[in-house]
Amino acid sequence: MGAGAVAAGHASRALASEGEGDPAILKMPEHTRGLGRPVAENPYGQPSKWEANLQRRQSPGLTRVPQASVSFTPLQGLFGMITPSGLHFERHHQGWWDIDPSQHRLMVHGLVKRSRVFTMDDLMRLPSVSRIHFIECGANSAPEWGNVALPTVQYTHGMVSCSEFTGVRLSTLLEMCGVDKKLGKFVLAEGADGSSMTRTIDMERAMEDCIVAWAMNGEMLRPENGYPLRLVVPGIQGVSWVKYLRRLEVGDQKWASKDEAVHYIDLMPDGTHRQYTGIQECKSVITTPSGGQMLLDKGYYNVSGLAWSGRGSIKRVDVSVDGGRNWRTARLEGPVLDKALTRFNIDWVWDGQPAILQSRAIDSTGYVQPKINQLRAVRGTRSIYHQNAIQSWKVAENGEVSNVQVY
Amino acid sequence: MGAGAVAAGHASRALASEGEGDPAILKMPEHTRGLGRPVAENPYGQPSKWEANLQRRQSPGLTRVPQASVSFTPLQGLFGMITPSGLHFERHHQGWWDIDPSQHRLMVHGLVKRSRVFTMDDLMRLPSVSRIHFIECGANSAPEWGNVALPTVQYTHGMVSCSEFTGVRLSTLLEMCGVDKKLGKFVLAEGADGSSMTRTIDMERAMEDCIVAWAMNGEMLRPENGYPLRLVVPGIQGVSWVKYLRRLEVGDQKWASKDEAVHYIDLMPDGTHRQYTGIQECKSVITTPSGGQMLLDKGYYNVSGLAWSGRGSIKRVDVSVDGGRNWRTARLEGPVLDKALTRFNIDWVWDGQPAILQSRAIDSTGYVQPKINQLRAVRGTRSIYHQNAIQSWKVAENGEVSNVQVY
Amino acid sequence: SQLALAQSQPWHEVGREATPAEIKAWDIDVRPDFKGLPKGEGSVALGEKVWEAQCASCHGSFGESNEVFTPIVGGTTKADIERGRVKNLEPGNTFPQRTTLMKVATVSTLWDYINRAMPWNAPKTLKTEEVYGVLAYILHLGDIVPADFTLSDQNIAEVQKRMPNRNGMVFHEPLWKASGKGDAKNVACMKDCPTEAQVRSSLPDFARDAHGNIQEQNRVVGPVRGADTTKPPPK
Amino acid sequence: SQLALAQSQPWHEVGREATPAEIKAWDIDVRPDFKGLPKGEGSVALGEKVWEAQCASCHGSFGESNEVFTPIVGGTTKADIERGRVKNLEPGNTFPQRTTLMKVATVSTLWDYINRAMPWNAPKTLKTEEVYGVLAYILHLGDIVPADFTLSDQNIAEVQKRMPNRNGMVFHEPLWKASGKGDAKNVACMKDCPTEAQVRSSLPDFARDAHGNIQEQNRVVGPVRGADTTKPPPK
Ligand code: HEC
Ligand code: HEC
Ligand SMILES: [Ca+2]
Ligand SMILES: [Ca+2]
Ligand SMILES: [Ca+2]
Ligand SMILES: [Ca+2]
Ligand SMILES: [Ca+2]
Ligand SMILES: [Ca+2]
Ligand SMILES: [Co+2]
Ligand SMILES: [Co+2]
Repeated sequence: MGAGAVAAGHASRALASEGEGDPAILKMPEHTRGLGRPVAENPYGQPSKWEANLQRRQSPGLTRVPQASVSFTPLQGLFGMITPSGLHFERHHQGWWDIDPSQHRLMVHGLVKRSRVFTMDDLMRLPSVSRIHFIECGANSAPEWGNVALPTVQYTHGMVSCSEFTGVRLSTLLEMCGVDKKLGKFVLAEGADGSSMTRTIDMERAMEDCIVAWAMNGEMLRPENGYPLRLVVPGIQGVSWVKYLRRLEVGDQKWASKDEAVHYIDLMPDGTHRQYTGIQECKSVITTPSGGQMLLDKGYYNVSGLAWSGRGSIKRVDVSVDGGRNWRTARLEGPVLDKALTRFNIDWVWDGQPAILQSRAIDSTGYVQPKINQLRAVRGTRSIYHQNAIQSWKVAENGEVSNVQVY
Repeated sequence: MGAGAVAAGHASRALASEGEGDPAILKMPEHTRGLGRPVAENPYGQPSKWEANLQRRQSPGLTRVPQASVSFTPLQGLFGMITPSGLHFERHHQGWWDIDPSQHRLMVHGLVKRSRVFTMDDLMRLPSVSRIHFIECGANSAPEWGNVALPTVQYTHGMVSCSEFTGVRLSTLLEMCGVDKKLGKFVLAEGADGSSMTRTIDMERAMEDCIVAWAMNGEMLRPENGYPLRLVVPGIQGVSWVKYLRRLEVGDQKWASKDEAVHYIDLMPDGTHRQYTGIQECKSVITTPSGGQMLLDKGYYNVSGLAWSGRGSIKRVDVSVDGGRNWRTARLEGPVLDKALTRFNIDWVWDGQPAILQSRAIDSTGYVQPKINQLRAVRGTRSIYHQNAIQSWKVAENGEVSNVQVY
Repeated sequence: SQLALAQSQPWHEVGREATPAEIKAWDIDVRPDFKGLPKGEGSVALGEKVWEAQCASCHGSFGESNEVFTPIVGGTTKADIERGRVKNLEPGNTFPQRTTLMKVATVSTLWDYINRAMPWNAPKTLKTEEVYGVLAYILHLGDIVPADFTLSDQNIAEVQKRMPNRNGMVFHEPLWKASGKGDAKNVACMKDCPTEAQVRSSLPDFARDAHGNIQEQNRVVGPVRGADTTKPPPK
Repeated sequence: SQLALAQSQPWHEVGREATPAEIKAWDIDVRPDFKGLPKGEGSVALGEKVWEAQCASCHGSFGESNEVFTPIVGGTTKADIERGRVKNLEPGNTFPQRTTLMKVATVSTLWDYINRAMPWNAPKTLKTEEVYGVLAYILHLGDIVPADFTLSDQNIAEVQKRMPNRNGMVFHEPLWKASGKGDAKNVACMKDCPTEAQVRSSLPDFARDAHGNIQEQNRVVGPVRGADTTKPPPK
């Protein structure tokens, strides 16, 4: 998996002093007695070497080739609402590229008065907006429609990230081109990579809050996330956020592209598929403590997690420590934004007994995140996409946390 | 300066098609005809190679040794409000370290009922908050109290960054230790590095919004920014945001530490120094276009910049293109947060004539960012710190932008 | 008017008109109504040659390979072709895979996708007749067209009428529009809520370290550590 | 009570009591009122030895070096010591540097800082008497104490009364408290505002590429490029 992992058992925890006191205090460390390293040694900075365990990882067996695959964000070790760009999840269908931005073009055509070509120079001159939004793969949590399959939150929920995006509103571009507002009901977005990913966006949404973005978290997009241009479709599954965006066509029908007609379709119990189910509905997950982690001790914990909704903002998150019988409302860390991750925190005192932790988010439309059995009652267990059920983590007596389903 | 710079003159701009059309469109690029790179090739992702020009840089001659120095954030190429952590400015007094977090301790003592020691394990268990705040070095823009000295916004304003910080509120820690609220008027914060930076924080502020933070932009702090623990003192100059935080002492007097008694003191025209001037007052700067940049063409531009205030949030930003005679109000990109950077944007059509661009921020207290002559009228030209004057950029007829003072 | 635009949207002139040749070069998508489909044709025989040379290494000679991707062909029947619904998708059926032909409702999707993205390692290198041909071959493997068939822009609409799952798609608007309502219902009960007592599913033992040792995927400090999953799970 | 705390602040017991030895090990700060100053003494003569061995390489034999940092000594006079204000900080004076002794009001600051941070490449290695001594030597270089002086915790308060800039500090509360008001005043004029016509200061020609070629410090695309500052500035 690349970078070397740092091994450290929980035995290494240095809690109490012995005798006179803690050697880490009484014996001055090298860094208190020496001269450190110069500024700009890293012109572009890196995380601490002690953080090497937190990295993007593949889920073995999930896909067969690494260029049509996924790497997952290590949510178990992250904080706040912003996802570090270096740990943003990846989903490629035909590999990623580092495209020369001076050679990249965006074409807008179809049901418009004037078809237009834009260079990056052109686009970056246009009136821009900056917005914080989550992006979630439609297949996030997919392996668990039926039974528990995955050990940690990195693999169960790690295809979601949240970043500040900067770009020009899609509506600005469409208006510049004289979009036909009567006949033009849909926009096709197409990428420049080998897969030339194509996705249909409905016009209402296109005119509302989509962004043709070049920047993510203050700098240009990362190559893995579509450098130099990506469509941001707030609230909609990641596959619609077309990377390496090169073309926008306005049309009067949906396109039924491969990833709208063979994948990203949801198999229902009756054998039909729901097509064009883009919305990422309200969802939440506790990230600390979560599957595969060990509580070090009884006593107080700050239980922390993330909540989001593709239909608006998070209104409330409740947390249960008894498998859903009783709930308390968590603190939300602001700013609580539209279609953005929201960090929640709640106090918990662990008495050393087995416990089952769950979080349940409610969004601004009043929708309550469902239990897995409630989802299954409508959609069965085979629909792959849009699995937004309440996640349960079981805490064993020895402090180990594991993935379970309870409802 | 480390990474190799990418050379590209503005001559390389590919604007128009010739004949049939643009070869970048008619000739399919390699990335449209091939298979790209696998997921998790970079377990921790990096910016595009095309972005190598944007890096932290030193200002030659500013300091004499690189471990007691500064590297500046390339604001001329950034977007939105979040600063990428890899480009966060650096200010070290005795070099930076990558400290083993399992050996790091925080001690709280002095006028408290119980002196306490915390491991990182302990701290990270405590109730945490996540907040987006700017940090600005008190000496940002210092070289320009008198005359123009620096070519670009990286060097004039590049000691400001904005990140999401996660940690435990300082008030939580102080309350746990039974802080003496009557006698305890100040808190000393001390770092674990060689300089063991010490700064006095007043109790009112300590109890209000300070954070003992371990995370920045979703991951642990970077080593250059104090891994594994840093004090966040919203609105106050960066030197008070003690890195490698190891000790908090509650006391009844200010400490007059070296960086409160020899530096970070403001020389006034009468020869006295103002001591303990921590607040970073309301300030703004246009980042695009800015010094050292070339406009490629006449016509429309989205003039973009940043505004912030150590006393609250940004209420309004006005922009002038005629050296301050006439002003228009810019759009603010939300969320507009307390003591955080706020991105502003405004439309401008350049007619090819010389122009002088300025921005002027107003904060929630009603304070209006001053002109440099208004600042000088009170403080003279020798006070080094807290230079928050309106910045002027001159656009020459050939499109080149340069740093000037006009008032 | 242009003048009014120049004032209210002064960025209106940024960019430039696309040339017809440029639009032609990039406007490659093919829609379900076959808008965008170039004129042309290709036989099953030609397709078989293309397939063996350029596709079979990944997808298997009969589109059945599971090596690089789920199989393209398989799981459909004559009855499905009649009905336009694939029986193997219905409850109770145990066909092990969901192949492409079982799912896809629109033949245009395949034409478009093969043309834009296949072969995977050399996308957009097929000639138009090769795309017709190889698609004809795939359709033939699924018994949708006969061995001597030549697929063309003229007859593709007829072929569409034989797609095994052509009636299998439902447009569920509430999950397309932001203003829609979710289909699953929960209530925000706070106290003594109805729950089943027992754990209904737990991580299978074999999955415990199938993703590596989780200890090495967690921070070395903090309120928790990664569990050493090389050791057996707790009771 | 503890019970109430345990309920309202259940995290109250996280962490542990610090031991006296631990506090002693880390509580090294020395305040202006000399709280924290350890007992001890050191002579100018001892200090000179320490200085020559461990400080002069960076700060110069007389604390005058500009090599790694602004000079520590210089710019103060007997009259300053009398008055407690440094003349060279006042308007009209042209002393080229602001040395440490010109600025610092509190002798505790120097004791504390030398003890915690110097020598720069080996901080916290000086013995207490060495800190007293080397500080005595610095003060002697500034004519604040005589050559035969021994600085100690007993007489340091007397020395404080001779610090050349001891009356030079002003506490300006509005820039310490978030609730304070700024001292510079501007108004948010929007139209025909009073301005001077001409540019009052421009980037000097020598500064144009003193930071390297700015072209290489800007993105290769976007609304602007970096100017090639190896070429002369525009007229
Ligand atoms: C080097 C391997 C490789 C070769 C050669 C190749 N393919 Fe593929 N094919 C793939 C992969 C991998 C995918 C899945 C891509 C993705 O995840 O989007 C795929 C997907 C497909 C699909 C869509 C299947 C689905 O259910 O999504 C079709 C149809 C297809 N290929 C046809 C072809 C044809 C026709 C050729 C030859 C002209 C070809 N392939 C050559 C690897 C290959
Ligand atoms: C290897 C170089 C080096 C050595 C040796 C060294 N210093 Fe320093 N000294 C510095 C630097 C660099 C600074 C500025 C540090 C900063 O920016 O915070 C400094 C700062 C100081 C200051 C504060 C000056 C001011 O105005 O901030 C004093 C006092 C001082 N040194 C005294 C000493 C003494 C006493 C010794 C020997 C015991 C010593 N130094 C040895 C490099 C050195
Ligand atoms: Ca797919
Ligand atoms: Ca300093
Ligand atoms: Ca143009
Ligand atoms: Ca088309
Ligand atoms: Ca404890
Ligand atoms: Ca003390
Ligand atoms: Co969907
Ligand atoms: Co100050």
